[in-house]
Amino acid sequence: MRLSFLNAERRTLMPVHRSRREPTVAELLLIILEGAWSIVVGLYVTFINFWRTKVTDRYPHRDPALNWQPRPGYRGDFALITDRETGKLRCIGCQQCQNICPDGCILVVPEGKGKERHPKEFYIDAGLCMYCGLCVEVCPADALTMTPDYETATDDPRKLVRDIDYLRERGMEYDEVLRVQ
Amino acid sequence: MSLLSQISNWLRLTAEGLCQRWGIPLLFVDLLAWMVAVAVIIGLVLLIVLIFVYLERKVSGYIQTRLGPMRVGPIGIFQTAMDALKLLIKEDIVPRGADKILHTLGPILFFVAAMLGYVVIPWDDKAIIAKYVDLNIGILYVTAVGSVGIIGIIMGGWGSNNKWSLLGAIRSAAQMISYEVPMLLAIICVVMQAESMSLGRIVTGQQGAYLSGWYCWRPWLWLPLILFFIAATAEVNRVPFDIPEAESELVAGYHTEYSGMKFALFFLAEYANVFVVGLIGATLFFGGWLSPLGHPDPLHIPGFFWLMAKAFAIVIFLMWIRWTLPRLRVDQLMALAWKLLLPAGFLAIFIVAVVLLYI
Amino acid sequence: MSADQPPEHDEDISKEALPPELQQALAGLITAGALGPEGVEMITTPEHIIATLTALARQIDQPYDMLTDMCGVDQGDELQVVYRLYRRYSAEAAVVKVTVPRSAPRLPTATGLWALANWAEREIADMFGTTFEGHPDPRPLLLPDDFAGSPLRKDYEYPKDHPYLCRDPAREDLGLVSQSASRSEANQAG
Amino acid sequence: MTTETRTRTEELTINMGPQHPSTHGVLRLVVTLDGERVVQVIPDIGYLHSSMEKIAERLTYQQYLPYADRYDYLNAMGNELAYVMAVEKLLGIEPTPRCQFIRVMMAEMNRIASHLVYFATLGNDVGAVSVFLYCFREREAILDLFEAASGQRLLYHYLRIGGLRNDLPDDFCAGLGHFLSYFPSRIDEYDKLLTKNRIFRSRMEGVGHFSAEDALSYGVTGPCLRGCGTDYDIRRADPYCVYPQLDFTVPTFEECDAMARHLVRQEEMRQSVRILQQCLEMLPEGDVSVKVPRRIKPDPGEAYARVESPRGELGCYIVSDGSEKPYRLHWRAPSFYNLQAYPVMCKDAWVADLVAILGSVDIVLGDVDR
Repeated sequence: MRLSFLNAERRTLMPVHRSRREPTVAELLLIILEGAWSIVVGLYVTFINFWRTKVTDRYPHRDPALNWQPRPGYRGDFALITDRETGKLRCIGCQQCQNICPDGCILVVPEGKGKERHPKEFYIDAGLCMYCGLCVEVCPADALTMTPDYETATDDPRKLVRDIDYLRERGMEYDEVLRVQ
Repeated sequence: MSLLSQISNWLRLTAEGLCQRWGIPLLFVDLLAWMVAVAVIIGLVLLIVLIFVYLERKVSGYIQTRLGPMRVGPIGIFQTAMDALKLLIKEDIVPRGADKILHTLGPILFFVAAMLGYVVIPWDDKAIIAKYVDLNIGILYVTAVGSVGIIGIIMGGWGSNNKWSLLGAIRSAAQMISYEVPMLLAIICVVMQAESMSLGRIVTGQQGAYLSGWYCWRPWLWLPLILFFIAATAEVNRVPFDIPEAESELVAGYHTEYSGMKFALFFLAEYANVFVVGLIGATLFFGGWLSPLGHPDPLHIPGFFWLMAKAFAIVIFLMWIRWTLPRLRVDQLMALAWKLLLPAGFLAIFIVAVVLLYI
Repeated sequence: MSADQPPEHDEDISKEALPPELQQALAGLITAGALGPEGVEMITTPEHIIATLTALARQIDQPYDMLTDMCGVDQGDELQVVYRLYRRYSAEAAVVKVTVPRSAPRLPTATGLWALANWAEREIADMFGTTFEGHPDPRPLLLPDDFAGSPLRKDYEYPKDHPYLCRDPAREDLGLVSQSASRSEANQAG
Repeated sequence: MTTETRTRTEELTINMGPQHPSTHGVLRLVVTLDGERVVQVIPDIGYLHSSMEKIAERLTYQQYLPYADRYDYLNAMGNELAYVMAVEKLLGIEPTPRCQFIRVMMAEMNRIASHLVYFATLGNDVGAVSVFLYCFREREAILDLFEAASGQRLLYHYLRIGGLRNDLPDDFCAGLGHFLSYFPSRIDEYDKLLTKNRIFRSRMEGVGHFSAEDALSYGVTGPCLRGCGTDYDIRRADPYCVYPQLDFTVPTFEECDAMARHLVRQEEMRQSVRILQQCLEMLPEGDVSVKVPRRIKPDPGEAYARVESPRGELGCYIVSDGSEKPYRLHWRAPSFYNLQAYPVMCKDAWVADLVAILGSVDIVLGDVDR
């Protein structure tokens, strides 16, 4: 009796069948029993997983506090930090972030000279951004940061362009979080 | 049950009276009664199918350490109903170049064939829809109409004008024809034991103290039991025998090109078939509507409930299997049917015959 | 992007640095050879490339019989193809470089020696416009069939209206926009 | 017989992909079928081509690093490692020992994560859907660790030329230790559920045969090669970082079939756990970065660095012309060459074997097309 579907070839993990010849009736019964046993073992594995703690989250929760919180240092949406004493943006408009950005998604329009220099316009196209964080690392004034906010989906790519007001507001919103880091 | 039969008797008498008064032949009353019963059963089956789909999603979710549907209604119980609704209002697409008639007829035929099986199920003592027709061949009838559905699948697969669909339909045909044989061999064993092809007689033959009379306790019927469930799983295209719609190979098999209502028909009919397998399995081996508490049931729980409970248990076991096992390849599937299950079926018949003759 | 000076390779290297058995096997085939940090490096000509590769692959005692990678480099006037060979599953590399003129980049195929060369050569043909003579299947591999140009050559310019390179119209009217354009725009604005 | 002369069979050409559930991305396979048997398979690639090599020519060395993540997105740390090693070779920089250890840890964690995705997709391909979710559950734990270290979950941009973005956070080692404590038992679970399953074995054994000679000719590396019984692993053959100090074995299986490749990966996960445990014990204190100039301008020359990615030999070849930007950057992509050998493995296969074999080759289309 030939049973090609059983592929009775050698296998180190399961020593039941090693030869390529066709199995005898006794070996065949052994294969069937072993196959049935492997199925029972598989059923047991799924059974214990049935009772395991469920890992999925019911995102988004009605209470935002229950949603998943990223770890410190998470690279999320952008923010410009406002200096507490002066109430002005820390950004000095040096355009280093703009120059290092591999995607070219940052546009800084500075205004003024010397110590007075500050950004008149500050755009980040989050739709192009790949969140590599080079702009934050290069920032000499520690002005540009990334918040833990990961919920940035919108229905229009235009809404993904962050302007200076948006970035300032984000900086205010995440002031405490960013300062702790 | 008595209340139900009283109501039905009263309805019938009223209808007969009305017919006599208006001069309508009495045959019409019978037709009407059957139609009402069919409508009730179809409604019931559709409801149960919805429950099954929900259960499947929950069971699969729990097995995969997910929560499953949770949004619509408490713990998501209305999710399937909403999905069914969504399917009904979706656009019905017929692909370009498709055979429109076959494309439409396929799911209808498949659905009708799936529903026909319910006609002969003994829901309770003497509660069979087709009680006025000769039921000596009930189990034969079930397997016969079960094979009709394949024509619907082939129609759908061919009519879709899609190569994946065609492959799925061909696979399905080959699979159903192959597994019909071992399934019938397994059923023949039970028929030999019960000495009848009537499903009602098969159930009443299993009466005994508590659940001792069920055929699943007779060791010579264990082999047919296993054969029946393997073959029946293959017959309804479930994992590990779901090659006709193997989504990683054939996209979605024969219903690749279906959408909306027609897809819903395929989907519902598949689960209706699974339910038939549960019902027939319970009837053949687990005492059908017989109560495990004794005869008659000391708590007066209707037999309908027991049959449902048994069928649900079987279906949930099939779900458990489905979310555990990989699927077989088409040649392995054929080899399993013809090289292993078929000889095993003959062996089972031989064993049962020997046992019944000499023991 | 301007075509910069090609890196200088073969100023002070000579064939004497190679092991003697290689010198013998490759006599007359290579124009230069050196010992690099990972293994031997050599430069040859298109006529001799197959002979060189065969000699390396068929060496008696320890053949370099594993072609790991093929890579094209635009060297200004010439296109270079780098073959990276290893002694069977070891760390000893042999790097064979061959240059072809930019105007007529033709090379014999190495598919007869290694099956790996098939896709590698098709990729180089896509990207640099080289022709591998005798290649069994010279269709474009990575690029669309109707793509014109050789993208990895230094003088390749993006056709602005090319359908495969179209910009996102939703971003066009923003002023700040995509890719490298923003940098020049920023300079103008600043 | 008139019927026999009239009956005519034809081969069926069918497009598997670019949108097909189990081609693992946008791969198109032009398959010629004779019934259910495969006559010919022609992979058609390029649908995910993203000019990774051309992009490098317009970016500085630091700027290109995030792109290295994106090219084989399941092995981002390994790509970064290859790229960073190549640039460091050009510059002649030697990173600190702590940095080396952390790099090895990251690469090995990414290997586990990548093999988990392999397990998941293979299980899905052969119909065992639950394995998919189990593997992703474990992978999430690794991604959590990556997130703690680098701030991102998939494309990390954690390695830097000459060092790392930052040192490991305080709770990282404890978290990794916890993961390593339960993960081997999870591998046993997959072993029971999938690998030892009779149906799975009959699907995988003897399927996709591919000899060691073919592997040499096609330049197939990684688990596909070790499934042919060849003991070739860059971590052993051409050691980099601190692999010489670590004790691990390179699993090989002789069968040359899909099952052998599968078993290699399963065993590699256990070996990665061993490596990670040793790394946790041996992790030295100290700085993680060395000083590099802000503007990186390597001398003219070239460098080729190769690492063992989960898919095979991953090489990064950089030609420098002395400017801030790479003159030419070339990825030696393991999936690219492994996929080239796929039609050879599909000889005499059934339709269902196509997906099983493709799963066992474990390609990433970002790696194939670059």
